[in-house]
Amino acid sequence: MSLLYDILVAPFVQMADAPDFLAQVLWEGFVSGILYALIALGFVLIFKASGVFNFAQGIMVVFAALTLVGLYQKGVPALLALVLTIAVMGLLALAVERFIMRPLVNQPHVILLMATIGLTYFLVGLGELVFGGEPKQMITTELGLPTGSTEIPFGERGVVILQHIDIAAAVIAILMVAGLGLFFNRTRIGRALRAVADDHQAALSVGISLNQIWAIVWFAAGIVALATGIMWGARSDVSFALEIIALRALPVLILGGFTSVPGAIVGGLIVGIGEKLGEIYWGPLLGGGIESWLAYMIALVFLLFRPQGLFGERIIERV
Amino acid sequence: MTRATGEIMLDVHNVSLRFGGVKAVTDISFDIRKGEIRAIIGPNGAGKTSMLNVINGVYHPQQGTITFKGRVRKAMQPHQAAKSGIARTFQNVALFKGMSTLDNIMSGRFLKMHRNFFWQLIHLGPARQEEIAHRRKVEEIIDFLEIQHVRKVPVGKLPYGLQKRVELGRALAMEPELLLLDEPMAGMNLEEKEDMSRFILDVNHEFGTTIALIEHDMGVVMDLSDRVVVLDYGRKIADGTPDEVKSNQNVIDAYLGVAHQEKSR
Amino acid sequence: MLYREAGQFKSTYAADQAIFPLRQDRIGLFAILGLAFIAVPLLADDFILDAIAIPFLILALATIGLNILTGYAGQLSLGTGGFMGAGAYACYKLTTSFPEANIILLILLSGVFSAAIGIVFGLPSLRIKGLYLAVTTLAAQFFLEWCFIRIGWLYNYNVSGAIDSPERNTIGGLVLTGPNASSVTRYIVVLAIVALITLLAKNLVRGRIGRSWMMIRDMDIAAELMGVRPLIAKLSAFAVSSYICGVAGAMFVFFYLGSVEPAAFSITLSFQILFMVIVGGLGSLIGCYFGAAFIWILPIFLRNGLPMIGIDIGAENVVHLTSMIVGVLIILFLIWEPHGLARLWQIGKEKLRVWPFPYA
Amino acid sequence: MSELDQATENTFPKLILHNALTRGRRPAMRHKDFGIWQSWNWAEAADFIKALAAGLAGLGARRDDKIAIIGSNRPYLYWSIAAAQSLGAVPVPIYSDSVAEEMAFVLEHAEVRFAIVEDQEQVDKILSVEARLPALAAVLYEEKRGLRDYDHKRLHALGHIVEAGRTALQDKAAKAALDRAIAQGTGQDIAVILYTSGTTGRPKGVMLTYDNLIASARIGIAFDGLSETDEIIAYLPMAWVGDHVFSYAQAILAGYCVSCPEKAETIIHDRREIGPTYVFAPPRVFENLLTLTMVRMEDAGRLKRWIFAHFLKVARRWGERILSGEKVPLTARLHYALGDVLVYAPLRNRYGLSNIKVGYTAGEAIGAEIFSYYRSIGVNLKQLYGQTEASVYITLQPDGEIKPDTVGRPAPSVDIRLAPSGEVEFNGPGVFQGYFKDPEKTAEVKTRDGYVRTGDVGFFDASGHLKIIDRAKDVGRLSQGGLFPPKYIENKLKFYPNIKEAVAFGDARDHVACFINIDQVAVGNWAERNNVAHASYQELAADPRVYDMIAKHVEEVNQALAAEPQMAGAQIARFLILPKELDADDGELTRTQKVRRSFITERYASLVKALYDGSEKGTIRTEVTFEDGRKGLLEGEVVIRDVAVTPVPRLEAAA
Repeated sequence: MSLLYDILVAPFVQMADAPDFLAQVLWEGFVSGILYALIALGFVLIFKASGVFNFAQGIMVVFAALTLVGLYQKGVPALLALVLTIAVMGLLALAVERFIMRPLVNQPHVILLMATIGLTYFLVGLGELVFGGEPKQMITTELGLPTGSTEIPFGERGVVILQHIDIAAAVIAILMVAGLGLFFNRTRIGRALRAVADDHQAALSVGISLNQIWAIVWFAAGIVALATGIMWGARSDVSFALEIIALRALPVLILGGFTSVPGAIVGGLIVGIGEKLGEIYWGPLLGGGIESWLAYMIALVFLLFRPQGLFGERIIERV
Repeated sequence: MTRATGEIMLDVHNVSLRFGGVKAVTDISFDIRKGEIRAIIGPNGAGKTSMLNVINGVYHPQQGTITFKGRVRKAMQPHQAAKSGIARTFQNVALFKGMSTLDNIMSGRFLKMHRNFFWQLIHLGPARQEEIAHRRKVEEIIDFLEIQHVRKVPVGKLPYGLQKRVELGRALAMEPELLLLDEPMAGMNLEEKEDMSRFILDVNHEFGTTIALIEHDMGVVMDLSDRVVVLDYGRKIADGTPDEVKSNQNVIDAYLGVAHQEKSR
Repeated sequence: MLYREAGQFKSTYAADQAIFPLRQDRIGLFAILGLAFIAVPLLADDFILDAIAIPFLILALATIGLNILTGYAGQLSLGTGGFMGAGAYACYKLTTSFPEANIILLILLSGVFSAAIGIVFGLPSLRIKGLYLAVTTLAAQFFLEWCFIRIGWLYNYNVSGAIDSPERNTIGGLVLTGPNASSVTRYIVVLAIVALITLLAKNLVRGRIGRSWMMIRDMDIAAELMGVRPLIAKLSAFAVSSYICGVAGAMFVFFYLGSVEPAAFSITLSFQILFMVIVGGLGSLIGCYFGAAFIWILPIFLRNGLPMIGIDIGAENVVHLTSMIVGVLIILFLIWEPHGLARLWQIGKEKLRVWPFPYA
Repeated sequence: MSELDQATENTFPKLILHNALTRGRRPAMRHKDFGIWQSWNWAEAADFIKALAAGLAGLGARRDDKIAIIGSNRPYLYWSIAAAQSLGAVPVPIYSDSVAEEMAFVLEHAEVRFAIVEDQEQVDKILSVEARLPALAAVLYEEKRGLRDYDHKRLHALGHIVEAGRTALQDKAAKAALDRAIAQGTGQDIAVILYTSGTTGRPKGVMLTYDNLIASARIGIAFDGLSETDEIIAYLPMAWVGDHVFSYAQAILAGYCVSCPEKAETIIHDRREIGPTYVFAPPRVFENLLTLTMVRMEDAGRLKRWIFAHFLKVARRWGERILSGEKVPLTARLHYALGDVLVYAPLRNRYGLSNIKVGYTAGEAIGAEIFSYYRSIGVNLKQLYGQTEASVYITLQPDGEIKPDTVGRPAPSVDIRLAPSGEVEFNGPGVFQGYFKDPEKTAEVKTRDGYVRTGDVGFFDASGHLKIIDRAKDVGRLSQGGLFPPKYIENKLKFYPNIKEAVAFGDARDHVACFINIDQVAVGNWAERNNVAHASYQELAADPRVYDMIAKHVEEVNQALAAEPQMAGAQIARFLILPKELDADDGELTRTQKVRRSFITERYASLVKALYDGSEKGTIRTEVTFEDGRKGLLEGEVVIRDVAVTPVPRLEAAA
């Protein structure tokens, strides 16, 4: 009985007791949700345009952040390092298109997935070889990102602490999503990208080759990865431990569907907030650390009822 | 021939099927008699394949009943349909691409094999005898369909016409009472069509299997079948012997329209 | 060329359906078995046995486990490490609870626990397909990993959080596990178990059950219409696969590492096994051995080989470089032969059969 | 094992019963059916034969009835022969691919009372001419498929009759009657009537006695040391004397196992599975195999082609000498051994000839190069010269005396003489009794002193080997008096894989000219590699580049002809490539795929005329039969090409 109480009642009592703390938890869940959404966005971009489940998205995040910090540590000015990192991600996109996508076009999903896992190995080795494996500080201030925090009074006595970098992250994430939205809806290339998701032939008729499209989406995913990397890096350290974050973002995809941008955002928020709530209020019951799988369980249960994801279309099987 | 007057094996009664707002099949009734070859024809999108899918439990109709061998059923799973003696082939060959001809047909014996997991593990004694007994059955089908020379070839490597034949073999391996053929001659050349027609007739003759087939080629349908039901836009517009159907005005209208469209394509 | 088939005819189905219908293959098999059971123990030193042969065999077994699920039944899984861990912890609990019991029996029994867990995590496969399923299997991976860390009961509340293999002897006082077990003994036991399970797995995949897996894999609707029940087919594949993975995991601890922390069964291991399956070839048992050899031995070779050919860049950098090279090789491999080494083997064999002609 | 009593075991039924007693458990026949080699031992075979004989007796079969056997090589059909013989009836195997009309002639002429056939196809053919067969009492079929709804008054499933027979045999009296019938047979009885397809005119029924066949079979068994451990694969028509002797008479006498392939399409595969020790095939089979080899090797990689070419050269140099047991240098032996590992043994394996003890080619002359090729890669291929009228054996090549251009020495106990015209005549134990119901024809062929005219022209060379030049009626003279042996020339041409068939003209003309049929597979492959676009056989045949290629082959043949004193005058001056393939369905080839020369000359008269009037093109207009049986009209122009003739070297006075 007391177990049921612990599960079903106590956490809510706790929430009601300290609403400011709840608000704090929700805010933090919101921020990490946004970052999950960004990682998921990287997946969705690539999956939509090429059907590749890019397992390397997580490592691209790390790799981008590492390159940025590593270059800075080698004496490159911060903004130049940022530009150079963008260039590196561009090169990576071109290389991926030329050496992975092109030769493996039309292979089954699992083969392409394996290839991106191979890419993961490669990037891990390369990153560590060039920049070393030890954790690094993100160059937050040098990039002109805000630090510090603001305390907002909440309720009668409580306060909620908002880290400025978190606010910045939220803003940048929103800007990026909006930018991508504009790009997809308003530009010729963007429309071609959307076409390619539906029908490869249609895309070709727009006059852009599939190869170009792949390079572009990988580059876009690289930029998203860089932004994600900067944000996560600013919140913790830059190291390959961050990779696990990307795995943590996968349930977001299950929730949102592999091809849905809004799904990625909503899914990210659900996972981010749900995870934080679960960890804080229910975690202790299980000995902690449940955020490593909680999101998966949520997603799994969810999938059982809606196999096509939050925003996916219902599949009618034709025989 | 008197086959069309046999007892009723399958009775479709007032069946309607919708996908969301799309009506695939509307209020259709017809029956299939034991031992006959029954054709379901109609222009593209007439709901023929949906009809087959309803019969073998892939789709569950919102309305109507299906009586098979005297037992009324509403919703049934495909594997239950298989168990009750219904087999089928597909419009676009649905073979198991990773397997050989032999294994594909062998897979049709699935329901007839019963040795449990542990016998399977050691693959000796009863499990092996069972495998051998069924291999023999499968070889008889291979012989019947004259595909000995491709026995051990992976089906993916076979030409289309042979793949269709293997698929028929796989369905035959189930020793079905009712065999549903979804466009068995689609995409075949004249010679292959003739071969396939002969096989279908032989199946009907030699094994006494009741057959329901969907086909586009009117000539083939008229030659093969005992009775024909005609669908158009999900509704039944005619039902009867080939001659009756041929002279039915509704059918002529529906088909003339189609013929025009097909020509202009 | 080597295959001279003329005169090898079959007058019974049993002979025709034998695993190795060709005489040359049977000779080759006996040669390999002889080599593995006699020559290797006599000639190989402890390094080769401990660092190469034993882990290679165990990983090959795990690869067979995953291949049954992914290659034969078409259900992609990224949770292999977790299932292996389940077997390992089950075995640890069994052997500490029943210290007198035969350790080999316990190892074979521990697979039953991982099979049960596999069935539970296989349930979603009924509604979820393809990559979605792959992602959900990560749930199993992370959940199990969490259990290994957080549930003290599993490791008997050991302070270190690790499990180790206690000393056990079974056959006439021969020490089979623990620090005092000789490499040769452990090697022979592992080899025997792996060979046996390979044979049983082969029997399964060539029979009714194996066929039902492949039917589901190749065309699930058609399979259902032939009477296959997806529930049973998929769950049986999950069960058999997890059983084999569990046994492999138990052996991983008891015959290879001796003592492990939960991190040993992390997602990295899952990926490693998946690589072995892909490189070896989906849906091929012999490919599992090829894949395991390639993925396991290549890095060892690189680690020891790179400094030898003059690329001396420090021990740590060698690890990084190895990671890069493995990554590149995998991609190259996928481009070159996406059907894996088993396909190459098959092509090579076919070439030898039709030699000197280019095709039959 | 008890010794065979040659005096009493003088019919095949008796010999089979003897086999059932002495080697009852050894395999007698196999048939690849339902995916595996179904096997029957001698005891089972004897059992089936007795049951069928009793069944046939039950249907009213009597002594001297003629029983037609029609179908592919199948154990039960061979046993049907024996069953018929058990009753003292005479089996008449008929070519199963003959059309209804051809079949009707034989059935009618032989006054067949029973027919045992394979399937619906044969039943249909018989029923379609039923009206002309008043003697026909019953037709037995094996495959019931499609026959369910037929009128079964005179139609019986073979299985039912065998069952009926088995039941009947439980009755002692019936069993005794059958035993009596079998015992009644003597060596002088007619064992079989084999209708020869004949290049001209109607088929003739060659009557052979048990003595003929047994004596002849013994010749072969003794000559090559055949025993019960040998393996043979039966795929040539059962109505052909070669198959009858090798797959029936010799198999029963020596007790070896005969295997029947699954289908005609799978013969190469099935042969490889069985790995026969004893092989018999017309040259065409060996030609096709070689063509296939060459075509495939063209597609092989560079290295493989080099290996293949290199070791073929080695084989040409040493192979035959090694096979004949001659002394060769050790280095050559080693070189050849390496080739054996890399090329020859694998090739023999692909051909299914790995276990071959001896192989025979007969029926017509084989190209010397083809013959040498097989010997050089270690296949002990030999030639023999035989005829239906001789129960096969006339001459044989003894080991160590193999020459590609002769057919060997007279077979044991066969005597050969040459008529003044050069025609070969023979006498021996296998000489046939006569043509069934045709004493006139018999008299034409059989001399008063018992010799048989073969109709072939030949001569003995210095070593006593017979060399056949051509059919007596075909060997012509050029208008200047030189010898014109058309087949000899054609065979030289046909050695080239690109040339499938050739028809040479020259009798009473001033030079030789010929029609060529290109090999669609070989030339098609060549065309693909050389980007010669073609939509049809016809286009391919008309392509100037194909003409160039063929012209080169013809020139080479001319060089070879020039090297032989008697043949130098018969070099080919002009040729054309026919726009259609010669086809048995159009009557251009016999059912055994031999050229029907006179028919072709008549049919393509305009082209023959063009060959000799110096024009550069000829016109063709003819009806063709397509694969599906439809007829069509083929017309067009055919280019004629002149070829360089090699100047004849001064002859030595001795020539």
